[in-house]
Amino acid sequence: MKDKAVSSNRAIRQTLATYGGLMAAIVVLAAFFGMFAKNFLTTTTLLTMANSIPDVTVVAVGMTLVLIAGGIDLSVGSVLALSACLLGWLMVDQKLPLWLASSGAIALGACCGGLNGWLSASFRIPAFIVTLGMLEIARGGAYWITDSNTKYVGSSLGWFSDPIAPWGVSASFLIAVSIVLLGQWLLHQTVLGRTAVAIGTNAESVRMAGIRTTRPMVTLYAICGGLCGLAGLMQSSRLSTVDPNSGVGMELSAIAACVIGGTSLRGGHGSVIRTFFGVLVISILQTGLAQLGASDPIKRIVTGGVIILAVLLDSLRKRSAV
Amino acid sequence: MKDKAVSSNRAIRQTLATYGGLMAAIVVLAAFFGMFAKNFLTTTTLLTMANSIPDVTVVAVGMTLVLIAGGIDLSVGSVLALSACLLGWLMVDQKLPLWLASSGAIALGACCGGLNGWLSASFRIPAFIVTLGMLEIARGGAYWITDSNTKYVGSSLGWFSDPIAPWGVSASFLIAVSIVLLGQWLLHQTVLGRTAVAIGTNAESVRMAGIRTTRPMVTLYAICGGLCGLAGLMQSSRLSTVDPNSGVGMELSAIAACVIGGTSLRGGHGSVIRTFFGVLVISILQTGLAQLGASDPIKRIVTGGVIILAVLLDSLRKRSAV
Amino acid sequence: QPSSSNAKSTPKSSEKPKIALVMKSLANEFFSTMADGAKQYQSQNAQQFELVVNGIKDERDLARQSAIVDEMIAAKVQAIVIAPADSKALVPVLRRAKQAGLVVVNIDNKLDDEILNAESLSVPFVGPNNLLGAKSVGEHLAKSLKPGDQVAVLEGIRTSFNATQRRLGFEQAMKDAGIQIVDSQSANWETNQANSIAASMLNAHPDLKAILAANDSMALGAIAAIKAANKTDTVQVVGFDNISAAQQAIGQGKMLATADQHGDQLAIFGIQLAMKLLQDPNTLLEDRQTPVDLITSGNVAK
Amino acid sequence: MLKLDALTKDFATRAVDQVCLEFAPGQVHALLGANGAGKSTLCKMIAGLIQPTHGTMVLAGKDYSPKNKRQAQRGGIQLVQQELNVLPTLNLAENLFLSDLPNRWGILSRRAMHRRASEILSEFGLGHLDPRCPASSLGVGQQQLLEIAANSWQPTQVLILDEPTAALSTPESQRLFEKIDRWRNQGVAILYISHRLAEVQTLADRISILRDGKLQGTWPRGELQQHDIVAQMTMPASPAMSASPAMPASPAMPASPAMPASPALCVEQFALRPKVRNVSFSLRAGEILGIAGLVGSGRTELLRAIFGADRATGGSLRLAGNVPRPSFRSPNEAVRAGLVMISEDRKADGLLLTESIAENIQLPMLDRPGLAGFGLVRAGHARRVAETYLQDLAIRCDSTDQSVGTLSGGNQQKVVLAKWLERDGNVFLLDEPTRGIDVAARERVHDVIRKLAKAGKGILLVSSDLDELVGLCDSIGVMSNGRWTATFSGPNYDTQAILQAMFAGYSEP
Ligand SMILES: Nc1ncnc2c1ncn2[C@@H]1O[C@H](COP(=O)(O)OP(=O)(O)OP(=O)(O)O)[C@@H](O)[C@H]1O
Ligand SMILES: Nc1ncnc2c1ncn2[C@@H]1O[C@H](COP(=O)(O)OP(=O)(O)OP(=O)(O)O)[C@@H](O)[C@H]1O
Ligand SMILES: [Mg+2]
Ligand SMILES: [Mg+2]
Repeated sequence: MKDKAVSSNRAIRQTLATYGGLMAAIVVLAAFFGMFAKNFLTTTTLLTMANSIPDVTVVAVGMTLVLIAGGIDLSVGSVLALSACLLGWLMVDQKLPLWLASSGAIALGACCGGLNGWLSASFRIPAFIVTLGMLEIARGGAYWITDSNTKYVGSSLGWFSDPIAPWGVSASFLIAVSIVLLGQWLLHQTVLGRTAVAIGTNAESVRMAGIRTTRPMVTLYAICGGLCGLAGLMQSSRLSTVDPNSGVGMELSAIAACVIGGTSLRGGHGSVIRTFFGVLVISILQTGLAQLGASDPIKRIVTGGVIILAVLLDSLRKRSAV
Repeated sequence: MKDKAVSSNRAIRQTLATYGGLMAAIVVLAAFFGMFAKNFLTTTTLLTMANSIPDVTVVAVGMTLVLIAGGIDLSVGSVLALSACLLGWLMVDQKLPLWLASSGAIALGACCGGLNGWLSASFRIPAFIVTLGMLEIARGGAYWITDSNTKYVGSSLGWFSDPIAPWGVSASFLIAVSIVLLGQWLLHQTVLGRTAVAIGTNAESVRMAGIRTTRPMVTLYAICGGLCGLAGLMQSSRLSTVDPNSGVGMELSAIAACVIGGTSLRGGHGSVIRTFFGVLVISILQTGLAQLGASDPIKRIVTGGVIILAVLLDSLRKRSAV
Repeated sequence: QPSSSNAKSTPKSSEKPKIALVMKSLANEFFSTMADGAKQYQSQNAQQFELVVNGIKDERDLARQSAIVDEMIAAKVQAIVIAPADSKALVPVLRRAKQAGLVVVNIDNKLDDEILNAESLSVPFVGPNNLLGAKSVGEHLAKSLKPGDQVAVLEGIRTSFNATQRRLGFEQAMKDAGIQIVDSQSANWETNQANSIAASMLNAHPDLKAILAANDSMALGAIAAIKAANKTDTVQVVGFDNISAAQQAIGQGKMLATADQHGDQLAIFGIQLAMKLLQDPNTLLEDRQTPVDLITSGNVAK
Repeated sequence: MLKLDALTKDFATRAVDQVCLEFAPGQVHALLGANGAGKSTLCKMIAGLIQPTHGTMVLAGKDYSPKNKRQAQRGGIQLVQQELNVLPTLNLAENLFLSDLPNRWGILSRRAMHRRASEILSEFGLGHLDPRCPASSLGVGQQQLLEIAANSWQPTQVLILDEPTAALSTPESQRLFEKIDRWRNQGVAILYISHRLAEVQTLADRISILRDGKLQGTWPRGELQQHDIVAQMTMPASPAMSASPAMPASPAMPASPAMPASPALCVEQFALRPKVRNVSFSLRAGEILGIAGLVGSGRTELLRAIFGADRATGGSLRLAGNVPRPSFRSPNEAVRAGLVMISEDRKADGLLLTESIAENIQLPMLDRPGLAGFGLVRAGHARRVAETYLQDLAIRCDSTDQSVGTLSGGNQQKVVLAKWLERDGNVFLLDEPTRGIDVAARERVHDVIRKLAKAGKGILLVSSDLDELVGLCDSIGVMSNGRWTATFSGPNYDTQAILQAMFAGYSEP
């Protein structure tokens, strides 16, 4: 009954237990690069980093939701490209207003995602295959829409990724952060989120509890797809270009961010906020190595090593804490 | 007690039940391309195909074993490249005899695999992360060995992939087929194989039964890595070149072959022979589309669609059979 | 606005300027040669400037390349020499670089003039003309073929500007010589993909007389496919880039020709131009075309 | 033979507290205690699955501190766990020999293995099964037998059986007791855990009782009466238990004599080939209809088919006041039509083991509109609901946030019950609802079932414990080999006739 003090103390301890390992990894990395790369620990670098992660972040949030429900979405990169290409086509060739074009792009992403979810949940096909198929199909669609050309969309989208005056961060970044928070909230406070966790933990128990599993799965995949669409928008705005090749290999980096953040590929476990930390780890690593001008083999080897190390430390820390 | 006749009848029915769906898919695809692509159903084309799949096949066998044990290996493509590069370096720069150089390459692959297995099994780090790290590290290593240069190794390796006179298939192909059979045998008739299935089904139960899981996991990953090394040898021999960029994205096609063949990503289920059929589906599709001269968007869309369809049909057929 | 704060920090004559070389991919021999050339040049002129070299993993990852440029701005380099992975998508970020007061030089792959105009930006270009280079390779090939012969093209990644230029170059040369292109597919610059696609081409078109590959890696794949099909004597291969493995193949007569863009010199030209601009910001911005040489068995380095 | 000295294990709270015990060869030592008393935890420490916080063990005069199950096995100690650990993808033989697959240079000796497996299986009453068939085709009862066989075919010195009979019906249990007798005569020290006091009293040479992790004492056979045992297990007991009104004084009080006549569920010619054949019966509102049968008789399959968990291959069913309809296509349909089913295998399809108690109880409510407003969950509400069940069912736990997987077996079963009681319905399908639940709590559960019946629900109760059926049901149907072979009406049953009916289906062609 030492109430408040104890409970706030416990809250801090719990926060540390949840995020401590990752935060430590981030701090260590930042300190290291700060020491060896000139101008790494400057506001400009940090802002640059902040403004370059929104797309990955948003995709990783969608991926986290899908993974937690026991699924997987390999098509994120392609769907991102497809949405972006549709956006470009609607804006440049059809001259639609921005808001209409972007809603169209996001809606297309959500449809692709929903289709993924519907096929895998209602026909019980492994999500890996369905989304691998979608990876190819959406990429093909992106080439088809753009005729395999990058398309310049000009600066009409620019406001989205331009730094906002007083803070220096872009609207994209703010949106991405709110989506992280929203995702965490969705996971914990909504029926959909709890159902997702339950399905990921034991789909058979959920089915036997009389809960439908198809509809929530479709919704989750649709959310993931929609977020890919949004990420496509963010990326196009940053590059002022839509590119049918964008997002190649993004599935791996998004899943990596999730897994670094502790989301299990077998479903049932995960946290959107921790995924965000995972994104940060990867992006600090990339930026730091680029600023050092490390050679490509070294970059590769260090990236691989650090990813393993980060997760290793996190798991050792957790084990010793228990 | 109608003995023999009944039992052979049953054997046939069981074989059909196991392989029927995939075989049907292959026949349909082959018939389709035979109709529309020039010179598709000719011995030359079939032999070309047979001689171009050994590397993927061998990698997919390794992947199947790892997946069945509940793991995953994303590093296959990179390890393939690394082994091939070592091979090139040993042969061209160190002038070692072929047998020594190739043993070295395969051993290096097995080491990389074993390291994957050891890290993920004994520290309980998700295999996804460990092998993603290895993907980067091995690729970096490959660049480092070759200085990012493609290296021409000439025809000293050629006998490996040259067609053998009377049959027209290469030694590589025969080796790959025997590895498929060996893999299936390993899975069903050896302690290691059954332990793999058990671990993939429920690692916790296996641990509770007093069985060590680290050693078999390390062995399985090492086998997978060694097979990647062998695949590197096969590819180098086929292309007379070692290329640090080879095998990019191979993890996805290998896993796709496994999953098309019905191996579960959650572990515990799978068949090496069905994986081989999965490889065939993918390779017929690719060859057929290339012979049709289909445009890139169409290639992508059709590939994606057919992959989904093949698995969909297989699952519908299985459901109706039960 | 970061631009204003950065503008102040441009060349202080006391300090060595730092130049960032941003490339498409260090995983490719052409670019690694380019990087090596640049590094060597830097070590010979170590007192004049510092060099940071960066490339992306995958030639298609425009977002990453653009992020690298941003990161280089943040790292306060004074000049960026860039081989853009895309001729359009990199323009906006380069505009930001210019606004931040950096010197920007474009090498290898020319930025799109239209977009440069739209972003009201002028960036000097130093680099080869891929179209002409490919055309000269094609013309060399045409000499050993008859009009009406069938050939096939292995293209690079479709979206890449260089891939398009080289394909157009090949096509023009073939058209001029009256040779028929019966098949043209993309093998994404990769040896193994090129191998299987070339094999399919050989099966689908038994009368094929030559394969024109948009880079040497793909040419090597085609050579292996031809050998497997036992057509070494009837089907010829040309490539582009002059990587060492291709030189060996030409030396052994397995390949007819390739084109050398002098990658190692390319970056140096870019750096020299950047240095000149740093010393005298009013240097006239002029594109500079670098030579592309045809390499055949006659002049291949042994 | 094996001596425990001040053995202690701490989780969030202390599960086993300074236990000192001694096991003698050739004796059956029963360990009793309420759910969550720490029995399984004690066994796991002895078998090396978990390490004690402190305390020591001495085995045959030597210090004994196993780091894992393998070491324990080398010391001659075998444990049959309460939870099933059968691997469904392996076949029966492989499951039997998993820890030591017969092989030569790593290659399985299949023929020898299958021969040996057949022998062992028939010793445990599974002789009719092919050792090559996958374990996934076994029901829970059969899995339990397989699990016992897998852990006891090797010669051992100490054999620990943690609730081996919870999923077995009378004849199978009888066979196990014979087996235990034989082990006893071979000089094996047996640690036996069960909540069925009757069998403990006939079987055990000595009885130890645990309460809240503390050893209450050890008594030789016959010294304790049933009510003494219950008193020792529960008396000053956990606050949750003593807080609520005492256990019912008169346990067996068969339901009210005047039955409402309206049927709640009519099942016509139901079939799920090949496990269930043409079953018809009708269940009145307010009736408790028991189903007896041997392990593998198809009771579980019948319930699953009615609930839509498996698609029935034939037959129809009719719910109160409705026209006959084909079987449900999914549990979702069934639940919305007012059916509720407590499934038998809580680990596989009942619980979300890594989730909290509150989360589990809330699960069936998730897609019920109105209860979760605007698609939001009300965590506070869920926790409050869960807390009322902690009281009502005497669930022993640290808090409603504890993950279900760390609860004791009996408490897990109570969570399964709570979840469906909260969901509510008109027809309750209960498959072994008291599996692993201790004596006192079992009465509570029985009370709950009676209350449900009083409230006009139809209750279909499958249980392997014939006494339970006899004490609780208005009538008892018997299934045998997939057929409904007889129906008896209460309250006075002829148990001999019921047992006979359980075997009836197997003699017919
Ligand atoms: N891994 C764990 N983490 C936390 N608490 C645990 C864990 N395992 C067991 N407990 C707690 O220890 C106590 C004793 O559990 P145990 O399984 O030994 O009970 P039991 O006597 O076997 O009960 P039952 O008759 O229900 O099987 C319980 O309160 C349980 O919640
Ligand atoms: N998934 C399954 N696939 C095929 N057969 C099954 C499956 N599950 C159970 N069976 C078979 O169904 C029969 C009934 O199983 P089970 O032992 O669960 O019956 P039961 O009457 O519920 O007995 P108990 O409840 O005592 O275990 C068994 O013969 C078993 O082989
Ligand atoms: Mg217990
Ligand atoms: Mg049952």
